[in-house]
Amino acid sequence: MNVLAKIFVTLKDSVLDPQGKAVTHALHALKYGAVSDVRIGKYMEVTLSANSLDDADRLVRGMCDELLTNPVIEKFTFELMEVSQ
Amino acid sequence: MNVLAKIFVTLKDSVLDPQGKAVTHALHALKYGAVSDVRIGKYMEVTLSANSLDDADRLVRGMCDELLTNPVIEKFTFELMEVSQ
Amino acid sequence: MKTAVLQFPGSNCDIDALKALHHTVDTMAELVWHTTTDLSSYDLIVVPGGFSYGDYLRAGAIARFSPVLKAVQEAAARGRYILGICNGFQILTEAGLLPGALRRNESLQFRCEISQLVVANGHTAFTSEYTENEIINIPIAHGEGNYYVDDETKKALQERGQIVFRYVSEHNPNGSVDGIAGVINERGNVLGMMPHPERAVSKRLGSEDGLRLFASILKSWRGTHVLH
Amino acid sequence: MSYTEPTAGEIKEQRIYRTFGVTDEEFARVTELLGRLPNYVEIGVFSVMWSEHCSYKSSRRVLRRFPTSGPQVLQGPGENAGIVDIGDGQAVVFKIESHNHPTAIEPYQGAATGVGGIIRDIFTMGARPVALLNSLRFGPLDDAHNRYLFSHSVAGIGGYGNCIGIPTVGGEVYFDDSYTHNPLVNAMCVGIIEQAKIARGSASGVGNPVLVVGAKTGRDGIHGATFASAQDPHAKERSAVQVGDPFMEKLLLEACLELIETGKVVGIQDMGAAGLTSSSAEMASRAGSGLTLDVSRVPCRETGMSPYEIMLSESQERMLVVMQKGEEAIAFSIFEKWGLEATVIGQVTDDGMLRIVEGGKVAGEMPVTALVDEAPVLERPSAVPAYLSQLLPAPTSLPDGPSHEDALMHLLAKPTIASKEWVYDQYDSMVRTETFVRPGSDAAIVGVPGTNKALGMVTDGNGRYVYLDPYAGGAWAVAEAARNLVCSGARPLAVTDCLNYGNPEKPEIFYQFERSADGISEACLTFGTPVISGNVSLYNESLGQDIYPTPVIGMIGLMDDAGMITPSSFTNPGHILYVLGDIAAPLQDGLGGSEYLAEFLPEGVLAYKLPHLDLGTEKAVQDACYQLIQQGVVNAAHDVSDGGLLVALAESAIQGNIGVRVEVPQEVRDEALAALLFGESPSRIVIEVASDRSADVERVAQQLGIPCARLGVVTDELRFSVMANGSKVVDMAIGDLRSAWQGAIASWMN
Ligand SMILES: Nc1ncnc2c1ncn2[C@@H]1O[C@H](COP(=O)(O)OP(=O)(O)O)[C@@H](O)[C@H]1O
Ligand SMILES: [Mg+2]
Repeated sequence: MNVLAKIFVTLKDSVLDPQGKAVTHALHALKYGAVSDVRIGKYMEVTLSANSLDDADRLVRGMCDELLTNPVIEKFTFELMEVSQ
Repeated sequence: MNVLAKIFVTLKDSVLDPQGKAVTHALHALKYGAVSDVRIGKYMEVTLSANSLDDADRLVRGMCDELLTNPVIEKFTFELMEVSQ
Repeated sequence: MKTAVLQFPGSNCDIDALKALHHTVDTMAELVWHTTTDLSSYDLIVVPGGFSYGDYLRAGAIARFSPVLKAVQEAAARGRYILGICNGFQILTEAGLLPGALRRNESLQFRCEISQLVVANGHTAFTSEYTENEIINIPIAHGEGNYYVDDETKKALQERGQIVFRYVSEHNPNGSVDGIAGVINERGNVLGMMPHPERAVSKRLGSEDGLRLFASILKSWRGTHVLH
Repeated sequence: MSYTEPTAGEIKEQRIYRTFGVTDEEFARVTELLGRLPNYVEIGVFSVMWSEHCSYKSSRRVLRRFPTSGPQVLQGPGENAGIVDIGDGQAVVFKIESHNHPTAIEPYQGAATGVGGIIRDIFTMGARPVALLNSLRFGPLDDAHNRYLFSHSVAGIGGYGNCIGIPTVGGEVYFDDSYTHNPLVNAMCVGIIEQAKIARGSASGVGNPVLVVGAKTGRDGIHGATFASAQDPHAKERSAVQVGDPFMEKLLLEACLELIETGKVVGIQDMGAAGLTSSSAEMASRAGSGLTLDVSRVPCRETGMSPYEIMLSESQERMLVVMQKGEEAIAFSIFEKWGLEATVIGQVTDDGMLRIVEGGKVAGEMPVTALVDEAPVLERPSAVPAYLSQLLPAPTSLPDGPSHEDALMHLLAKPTIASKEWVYDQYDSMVRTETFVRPGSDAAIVGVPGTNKALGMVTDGNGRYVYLDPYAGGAWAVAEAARNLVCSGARPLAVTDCLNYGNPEKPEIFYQFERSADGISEACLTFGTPVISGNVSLYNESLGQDIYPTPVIGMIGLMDDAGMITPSSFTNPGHILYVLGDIAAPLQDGLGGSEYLAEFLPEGVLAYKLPHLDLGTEKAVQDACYQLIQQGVVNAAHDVSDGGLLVALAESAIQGNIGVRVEVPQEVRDEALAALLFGESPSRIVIEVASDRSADVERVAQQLGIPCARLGVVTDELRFSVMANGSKVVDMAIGDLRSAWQGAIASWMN
């Protein structure tokens, strides 16, 4: 089966996010004073073939741990969905 | 109410994604030959206060158009959810 | 000719631009802080290189909301000369003063080297001292200089001579569409370029080819102003 | 606020202090100095102040041996950075620092924050940072993890320096298995200052306000300083890695320089390792004063931070400033202009105590002298490693060695020797428009604004050499740094050093440390280049395996006339090539320590003795080169180092895009030719001179009593040709050499 994984990577909460900070300031300077916090991370769409969603789960978790993120400063979540073709 | 907006920004399909290509290669070089495609974008979590989800929708769309994305090369989607506190 | 070199938080080629101007065209040039709202007394406005606001989010994205950008818009509308270098080019595209966008370099790496450029249009206010198709050496130093425009816009730019500089074809350092290194607006008074002419103003720095860009601007300005 | 911390009694009973790396004896000593049991904040503060990282407890005795004074020295070791006179009321400020352990676990941020930290050391002195250099060591590139560490470190170094707008102008990169689990990232920063405006890290004047300026404090890197010295690699990981914010630092840099310029600053110090704790204790110690700090006033990024966390946080891009009383408003307005915070958190006292209060409540109280002066100084046992006595005289060739052409091609394509373009093209080396010689030559040259002077700068070190002969290896690093400066036309001024070693608790490692420091000292005396600043990084080991002892020397030289800059690339066809120094030295020294052995006899490279270094000869060779350059005789100069004579000639020919035709000027047995061509005996410099200047070369060499040999000519034919004993031993196209050399690192990385 073909699976699309949507992976969301963010810095751990305790880690400084300079981009998020700069964007928060910028939004305040525009007219978005209602914003209290911005965290900026990475969004990845990975298409892969797998035997099952469980199998895909294992693969995606593996690639996040090994390559796509660094657990020292980042954390991740992901969603899987079957796609055609 | 307090709203968390999860915003996903990706390059338009017509715009090349060299980072996605590089990550695909790297995954293949590990043991992830099952991966056929990777697209890399940005993931932002914006916390804001709004009168309603509709209000939040309007605000978030506004900040994406104005600042958070560049329509010449990027597109975005977002999800909203009410959060406590 | 009176010149403003804008300073945003995070600009870092501002002083270099100022030095180059003093050295090349020896005119009145000064630094102007990003909170300024009136640029009406300046004939040339240089938006210098650097990392305004850390280049966070996208290069130039946050700086375009600085108060001074409104004044830049007004100056552009009045036909004053505006030169965006590197981060300045990124800011001008983000602000919509120039078409297109600058993406991350195709190599995904920052690239600093002396690059060879072809002067694709030698008849602008910024390039009249070059010969068309001349090859010049101007340094680049950027991580997001990969110019993008869609095909339709590219054709229009080509037809109207708005593509001013290209990297020599075998040495496109960043993956830019059509090797584009610098573009000008339709009216011909706003130029944006990734390479740094202010770094090519003496033999010691490895090239003097940037001198004539500043000289061109001065000459154009003289042509439209009565000399005392 | 609520946080539960162990009580003083629990800390003692459960020996909680041990988790901070404090030994039982040290704990007893703390108790004695306080006259009571320390509470949690206090033991935390002591643990970092007494850590290897802050107290230099293993290394302090050894560092005292360095020569640190000279007429040019305005500030030696002990401040944030050293300062050297360059005339006309100006001075150069510089220092090098390691960021090895953070880099091993998060290479981009680890390397980036290393650069950020060293930049702060320079501008705290009031100096404008004008250049960055770096010295890197990684495992071989055929391993994916090594490539990951290497590429991300380089990106991090560039990411920080490029953003803040300080050119990265030089450095070095070595690849060796020894660094596979323990890469080294050393960063050096150079600044220029007017002597009248030097600021210092001293907290004097009772009642003067103490301010925290810059970034907010978060829970980053708590105990980073402690864990940097931990033996267990997992313990190293426990300290959270900090994320750098170069944009914030750019603003901080401009704001601090503007503030110092007002003359209202009493003292200023960056918050590096051990953050508020070490900056406050050191500033008070230098002034012999005390400080009272209210941690509840420190602007925090996270909620609910305890005094312990605030004192130990290593959040980046912060400074501690003591202002003249009543002048705080100046700081507020300057920092506001730059969009930064400046907050008064306490004041200077005269009771010699570092007193930490939280609102009305005293959270900790310790004598400054106990924290700083009473820090343990260890007398580590030292023992000559057994391997040293087993080293054999080095061979002059290998039984089934490669042809000389093959050897040259292989060496040029070795990542350690190959062009480092892949690295330095990722660094903005030109911003500030004062970089007259960019990376790629022997030394970088950076102009002194507003004068005709220029500064030469290099980093140098070779861990394998030091392993094979700690004393000579240490001296060698200094000699090579000086030689690189001299080849570029600069006169060596002073040294900063970064001493990277394995576990000092092993007597053999401590011996390497001690002996190489002695070698450095002697060489510094020879070249008249005192040590004015530096940094020590110990416990560079992983899985029981120590790195090569790797002292890295950063050296600054002065050029009174930037017009005297000499390239390392050959320039003119028809010009003559000479070797200053004994071209035939490798016939005695053999191939010991060389890249040639590392490539063609990898299992034997640690079995043979290092070539002989004679500092007197080295100095004479350098003096000859320097004099000839000053007399306008030399068109190009390049020292013979990694890879030996042929590699040096090839590098200069490739970079000049020009041919050479040389002939070995004496009869050499065929079995010894490899040594002559590829041996790494020191004290040799290749120079290019116009044919009518030959007599000058011979005269100066004779005056200084050094050998000099005429080697051949530069040609306009793009070939590299070498004759020996009447026959051609190498004849290759420059283009082929170039592709081997230039593309080697890229071919691994892309
Ligand atoms: N990490 C680095 N960063 C910047 N420049 C570097 C780096 N590594 C090497 N270089 C530059 O490449 C050139 C060659 O370096 P190297 O082979 O170490 O020189 P040498 O053998 O003369 O000491 C030098 O100009 C050096 O500054
Ligand atoms: Mg050299």
